[in-house]
Amino acid sequence: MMHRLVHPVAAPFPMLLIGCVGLLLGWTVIGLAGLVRPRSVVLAGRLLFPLGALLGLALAVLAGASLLGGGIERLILPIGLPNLPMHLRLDPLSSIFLLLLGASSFGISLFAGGYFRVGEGTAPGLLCLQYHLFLAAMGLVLIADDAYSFLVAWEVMALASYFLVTTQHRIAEIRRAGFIYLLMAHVGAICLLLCFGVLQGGGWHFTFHAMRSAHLSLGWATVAFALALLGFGAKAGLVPLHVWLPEAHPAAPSPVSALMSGVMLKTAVYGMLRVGLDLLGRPVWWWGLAPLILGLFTIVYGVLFAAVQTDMKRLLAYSSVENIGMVFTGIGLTIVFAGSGLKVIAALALLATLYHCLNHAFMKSLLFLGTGSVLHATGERNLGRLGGLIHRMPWVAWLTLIGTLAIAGLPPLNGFVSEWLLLQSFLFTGHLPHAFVNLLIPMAMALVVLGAALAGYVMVKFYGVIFLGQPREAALARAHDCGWLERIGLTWLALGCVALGLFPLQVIRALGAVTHQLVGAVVPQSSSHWWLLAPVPDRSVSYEPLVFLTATLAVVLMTVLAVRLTYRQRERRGPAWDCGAGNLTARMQDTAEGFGQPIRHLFRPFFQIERELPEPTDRAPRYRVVVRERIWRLVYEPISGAVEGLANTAARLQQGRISVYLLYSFLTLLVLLAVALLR
Amino acid sequence: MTHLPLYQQLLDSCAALLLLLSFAMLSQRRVVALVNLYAVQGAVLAATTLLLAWRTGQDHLYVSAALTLALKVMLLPWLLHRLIRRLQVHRDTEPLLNVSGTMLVGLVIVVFAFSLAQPITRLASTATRSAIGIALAVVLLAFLMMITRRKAVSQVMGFLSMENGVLFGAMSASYGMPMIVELGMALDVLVAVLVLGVFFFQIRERFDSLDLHHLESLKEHQ
Amino acid sequence: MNAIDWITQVLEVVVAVAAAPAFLGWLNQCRAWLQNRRAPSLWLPYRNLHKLFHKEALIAESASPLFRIAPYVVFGTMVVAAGIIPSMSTRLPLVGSADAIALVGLFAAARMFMTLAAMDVGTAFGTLGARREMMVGFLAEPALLMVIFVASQISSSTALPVITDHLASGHLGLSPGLAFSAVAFILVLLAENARIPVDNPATHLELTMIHEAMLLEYSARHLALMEWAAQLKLFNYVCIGFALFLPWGVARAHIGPIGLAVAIPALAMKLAVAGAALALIETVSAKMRVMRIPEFLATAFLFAVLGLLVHVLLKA
Amino acid sequence: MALLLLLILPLMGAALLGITGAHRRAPEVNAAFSLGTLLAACGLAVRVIRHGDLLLGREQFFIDPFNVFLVTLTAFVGLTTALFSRPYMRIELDHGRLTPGKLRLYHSMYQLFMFTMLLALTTNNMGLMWVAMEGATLSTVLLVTLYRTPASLEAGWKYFILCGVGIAQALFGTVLLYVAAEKVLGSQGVTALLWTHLDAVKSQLEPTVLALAFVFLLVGYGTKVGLVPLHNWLPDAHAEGPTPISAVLSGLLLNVALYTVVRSKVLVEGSVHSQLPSRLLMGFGLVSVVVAALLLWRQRDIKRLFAYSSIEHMGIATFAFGMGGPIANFAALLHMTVHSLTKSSIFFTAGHAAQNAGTQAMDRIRGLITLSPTVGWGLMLGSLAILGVPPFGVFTSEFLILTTAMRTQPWATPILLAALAVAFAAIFSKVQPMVFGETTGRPLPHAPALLPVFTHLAIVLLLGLYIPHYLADWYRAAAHLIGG
Repeated sequence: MMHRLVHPVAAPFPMLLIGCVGLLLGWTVIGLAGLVRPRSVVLAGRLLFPLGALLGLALAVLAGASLLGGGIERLILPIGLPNLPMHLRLDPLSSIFLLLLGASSFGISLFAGGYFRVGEGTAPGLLCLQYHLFLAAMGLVLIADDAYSFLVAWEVMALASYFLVTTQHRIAEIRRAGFIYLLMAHVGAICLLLCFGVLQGGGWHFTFHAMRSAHLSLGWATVAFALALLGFGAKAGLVPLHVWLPEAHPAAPSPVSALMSGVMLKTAVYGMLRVGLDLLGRPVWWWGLAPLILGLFTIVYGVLFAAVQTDMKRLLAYSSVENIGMVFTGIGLTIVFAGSGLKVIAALALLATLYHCLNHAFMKSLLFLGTGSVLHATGERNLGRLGGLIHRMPWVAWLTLIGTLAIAGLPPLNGFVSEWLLLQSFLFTGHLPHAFVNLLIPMAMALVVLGAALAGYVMVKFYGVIFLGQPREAALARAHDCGWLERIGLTWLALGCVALGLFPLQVIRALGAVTHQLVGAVVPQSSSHWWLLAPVPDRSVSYEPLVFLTATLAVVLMTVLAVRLTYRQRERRGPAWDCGAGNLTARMQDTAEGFGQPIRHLFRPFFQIERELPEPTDRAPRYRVVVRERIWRLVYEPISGAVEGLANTAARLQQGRISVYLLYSFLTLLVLLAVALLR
Repeated sequence: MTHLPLYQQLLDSCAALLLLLSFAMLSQRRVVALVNLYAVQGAVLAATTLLLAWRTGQDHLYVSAALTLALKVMLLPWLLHRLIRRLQVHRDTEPLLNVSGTMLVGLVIVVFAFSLAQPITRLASTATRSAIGIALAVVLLAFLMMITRRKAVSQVMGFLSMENGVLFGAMSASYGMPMIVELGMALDVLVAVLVLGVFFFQIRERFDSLDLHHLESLKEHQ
Repeated sequence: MNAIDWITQVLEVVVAVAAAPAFLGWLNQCRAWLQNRRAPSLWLPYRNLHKLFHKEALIAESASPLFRIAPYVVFGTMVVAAGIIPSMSTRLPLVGSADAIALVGLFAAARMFMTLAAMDVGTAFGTLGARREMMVGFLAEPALLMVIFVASQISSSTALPVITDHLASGHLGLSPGLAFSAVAFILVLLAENARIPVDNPATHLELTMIHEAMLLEYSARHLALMEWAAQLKLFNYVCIGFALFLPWGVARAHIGPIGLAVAIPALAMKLAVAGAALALIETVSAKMRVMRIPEFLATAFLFAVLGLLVHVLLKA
Repeated sequence: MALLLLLILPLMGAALLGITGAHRRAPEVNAAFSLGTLLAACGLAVRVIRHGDLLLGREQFFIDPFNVFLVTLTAFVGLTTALFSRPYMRIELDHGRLTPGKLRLYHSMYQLFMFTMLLALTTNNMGLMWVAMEGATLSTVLLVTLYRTPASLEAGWKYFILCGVGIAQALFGTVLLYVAAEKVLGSQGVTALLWTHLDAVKSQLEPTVLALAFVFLLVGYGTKVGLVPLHNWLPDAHAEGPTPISAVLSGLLLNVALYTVVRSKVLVEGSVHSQLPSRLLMGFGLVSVVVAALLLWRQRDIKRLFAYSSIEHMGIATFAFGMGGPIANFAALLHMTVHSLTKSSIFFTAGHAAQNAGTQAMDRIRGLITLSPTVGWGLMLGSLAILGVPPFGVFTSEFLILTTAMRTQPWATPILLAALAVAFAAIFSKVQPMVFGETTGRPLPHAPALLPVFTHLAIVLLLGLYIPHYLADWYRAAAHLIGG
């Protein structure tokens, strides 16, 4: 079958792009409409959010059309700087991320329509504005084609999400989270500003088009790449720049956490791809080592911290860190391959990266929304006070299970596909002409699989402690399932996970345009079997989730039938076995801390652990363990200490005595006069 | 030096006198004496202006001289004396740097000012151009005085003396400034002194003294 | 794909499902002999299963549907896994749908369902077992993958039949990389199948058990399915070992009755030897403390990584 | 005519309010005069845009795009501040911090201050400019001490002495300029201080003298701009005076002072033919940005905090003027505009916030957004805007400045950016708890006039997204005048 690739030729009329801009404007208008009656839940929740969701769907459709068309559309709007009007561009890379934004925001917005209610800090109407501005800004980031528009959109995105994070600003912890978040976002944006400044390469044009054609020396190009890695890494949550992430995600309302984790982090990935593979032209292979190594470290770091968390949203946040690690590992591999001239394999690695982005958008949004429903139903984020919710909230529980299995990387769901692709691209590194990398790769691969396996551990902990077992608190008996809008949203995302898992081939075909754009190659497809996913033709490797699932389902059904038909036995309900000890209580179940224990034990150097152990004679023994990140002490505290020290030094300048101030003026005058005289 | 015409010698000696007065103000600790020295400085300035007016025949210099005389020799000293009497400040406390030290620094400053004035002197076409260095020195010495004083009143004297220096500079380098500017300057100085008067009373009312160490609470260094 | 391939496929699955209990029986027999005990019958596992299927099922009040689905899913995945592993032939229609990575994923899925089911009832033992099982899993799975990767690097494919084909083609001695990974594989096999020294299948002592703790709430047909699935898993692992390290005898390119005629006895032979070897290992080693298990598995993992490194080094 | 109105109106206002300033309706009169001034300024701006530069009043007044834009800005902020001060000063009166007599002084001096600023901007005579600048100090110094608290007296004293000394240096610089100019323009000294004439002959002026003159002018006017290390009066005066005065000091006086520095620079640069003026400006700018950013870290008083932020932003603008070139000058002008608008609106909200809490100590101002959402949002958005977060216009100018710096002064860019990051952390960590959280304050007796705040912020927002053509042309023309 021919893959439908059109070579990048500017379309005469940017119809799809105008459509996208219109939809982004539509989001803005919807947001502003929320201000008409800011306190009305009905207006925001029942009308505006679902409307926004529909726009999201429309955006996904447009983006999908653009992706299949494979063309490039450009548009210049007469706003922005006087010398630099707003350049917009819709190409396959933008399209795939717009698709991601539109499709996942459809589910999230629907959910949000049912989620937000009065009395939770910010008024619904204002939330509606912030939320839709956030969406529109993310969209604009993806289609911006000059540095100024990009940065404006980038920071509006940060700002809107900051306000969303601090919805419940009365809680000091949340304020702190918001502050760290915005600070990191700003520092990241500063890096990006520098990066674009380097990228323009002296031509002094800040359109991306000019940057593509700028000729940078290797040194400057490397600087630009490093700055991009810093700037986008800070947004994506690459260790050690991830510190805002586990603070901000739990602080935000769940639909916002879902958007931030599922979509916003991907805009950083988009930026990294845009700069690393598009604006910088053909990358140098050893650039890839930085994202590769950082990504690997991030995987392990994120998943380990996820494993020891006791707050369900923090756990998911660290899991996002891990997944971002996966994505950056993929980016690193792509660059290593592309820089070494191995285009097809680079395309494979890029495919894995993009696929993982798509997957993560769906599954992490699903999980965050699931925790949102749990939070609403129980008011509890602490894993130690949850449990047994599968009985009370079957919709949430079963839909979340899909997300859990998907993110644990189990076939036939979507998480597995991208991990599979990533591992496949690792296995190709034998081709690389660099001995050092060839040695690095086995270790890298080991870390990736270790991370993937640990993710399974984390997810069992997450799901098991929240939904399974017996409720750990009496109050959980009053928990209720989520409303219909929320159900639709969750179902949409779960369906996305399943579809991405079952039809990888179709997705990969659609992604062909992107890989062609970025690395100049597409992963060839088997032409005989539409259901066969074979990444490279000269290797007989394949994966067919549909067949695979069918086989498994068939076997399971046959087993069920066989058992039912052959052994028609009664069954009885009874209390769980108590080992004869009597009075088992729900609190005797293993806890989240317990689940963290082996990890804490095994990977002690990663953690900074504070433990409070009970004495043997305690009447009310209490066990408490707090796990902190060493990163704070190793990186951030020295920085803030240094600034503090400098500030104190600067403060010595100002002692309050006017004589001293006059002396400053005097000396300044004398020194400058001398300078002027001697010049 | 001996070939110089009389008026030139007179001007030079006026300039020297000004410098001397500056040093005197720098070392003087009694506030009343400071005001008197200031008045003398004004008088010398007025004399110089008059001399220049007579020599160059520029009418506006007569006006300027009259203005200086009225303002700096009569009005301001009178106002200041009144203030000092009402506020009962007579002596400054020990300056921050002792007198000999201050003088030494002043000497260095004079040398610096003279070397600085070289290019200006070369440029100026006036008869008094050699005095520019002195004007600069007067300004800088007044600056030094402000730095080393602890009483609000003496600081103000430094400020006024500095203004004199600038005016002398203008005289010696270019026979004064355009009239409109000079009028504006005079108005400003007058208003400044009035405002300062208000200030002194406010400060005294609040702190019972005009010592500047009361005014050191707004600062960054704790 | 012709009919014979399909027949082989079905045959392989059926043989695996049928022979798995027997293999466990054989292993237990060997162990008993080595320990100077009277050996139980080879068919004891079958009788056990039969007995369990006929009992009345007792389900905890706090159990959710997940608890009841899990045994079927676990059993089903193990059966599918048996269909993927080329134990008799390398020309299986189903193997195209899943390679070795998917196989590991399949095992992971089974483990996930098992642990979730164990947590479902909400007793201390269930969750304890689940946690320990996952602890084993997160180290064993990567180790297994790394083992597979060594082989797949040699044969440039992650599809098991291709690997087996390549390794069995004979122009290759046992490479050093493969030797390392063989050691790793045996360690993983012991851990994954709850054998001594990692777990003791014969005891229900709470403090040390892993696998049994998870099954504590199961009874009757559900327990039977779980047990059977465990036996299948052991069988599958052994077969993976054959595919990677002892590929000889598997019916390859010239599939037909002759190939199969060789392959089936060869498999039986290999199984007999493997059972005896496992029994020997279990007899000579002692059960280790739970917290030592990660070290044990980390060793396995490191061996596997070393194997890969050695392979890359020697190749380069 | 428009010019006459522009200058006469505030002067008349000062006189009238000097008599009736304590009247109940005095705030409205104040605003009305400001409105008149603004209209006159607009008229002037329209004329300049249509017909080009104007020389008026025997060449004593010169209007070109550079200063007419500042004139308009000054008149505009003058009006909005007058509007703001209407309820603000009433509340102060209610709280007993002011007496009617002081209010009279305030209103009268406010108009006088506007007059001096407009005079400094429109005059063609460097000497007159100096007079006006000194007048600006004199007219505000008593306003800084309006509350007569010890701290305000101290602040006023420092303001007076430091700026007075500074301005004396500027006078010496002006004298030197005159000396040099007289040589070229002839001894009929009437024209020798006129900027237009100086500009015409600047390349013939003696370089060394001009360099010395520039040093004096820079130190002199730079003191008023608040360049480190000459800045020490600034935080004190901003923090201790009444808020409307802080707003106009920060939003207007600093601009005008910078304007005078830039005018001087244009002359000197034309003569010196060296990098000296540029380097000095850049050096001062950079030092100001860095030191101010660091000192922001230690602030406890809300108005003091934003005073340091003003130093920082003046540093940025100075740095940009130092770099020169069409883009940097354009950006610097834009920066002056947006800083002026944003900072005054921040002071408006900060003033009300302090009234809400009854103190200027930041750790006692909490939960503004709950108590008075408009004040809270105004402060939050204003702070974000001043911190250079898009889509506000401050980002636009900073973007242009930083990108230019990357090209011409790559060494300075990391320093600037680091300082901006530090400033961000410092200001935002202090603003956020004030805006968010549980409230401790009490509501205000008079509804705050927040129209000025949001008008300013809306303009700043607009400038961040879209700079209208005529405005851009205007800036370009001004930038060209400065030497683009």
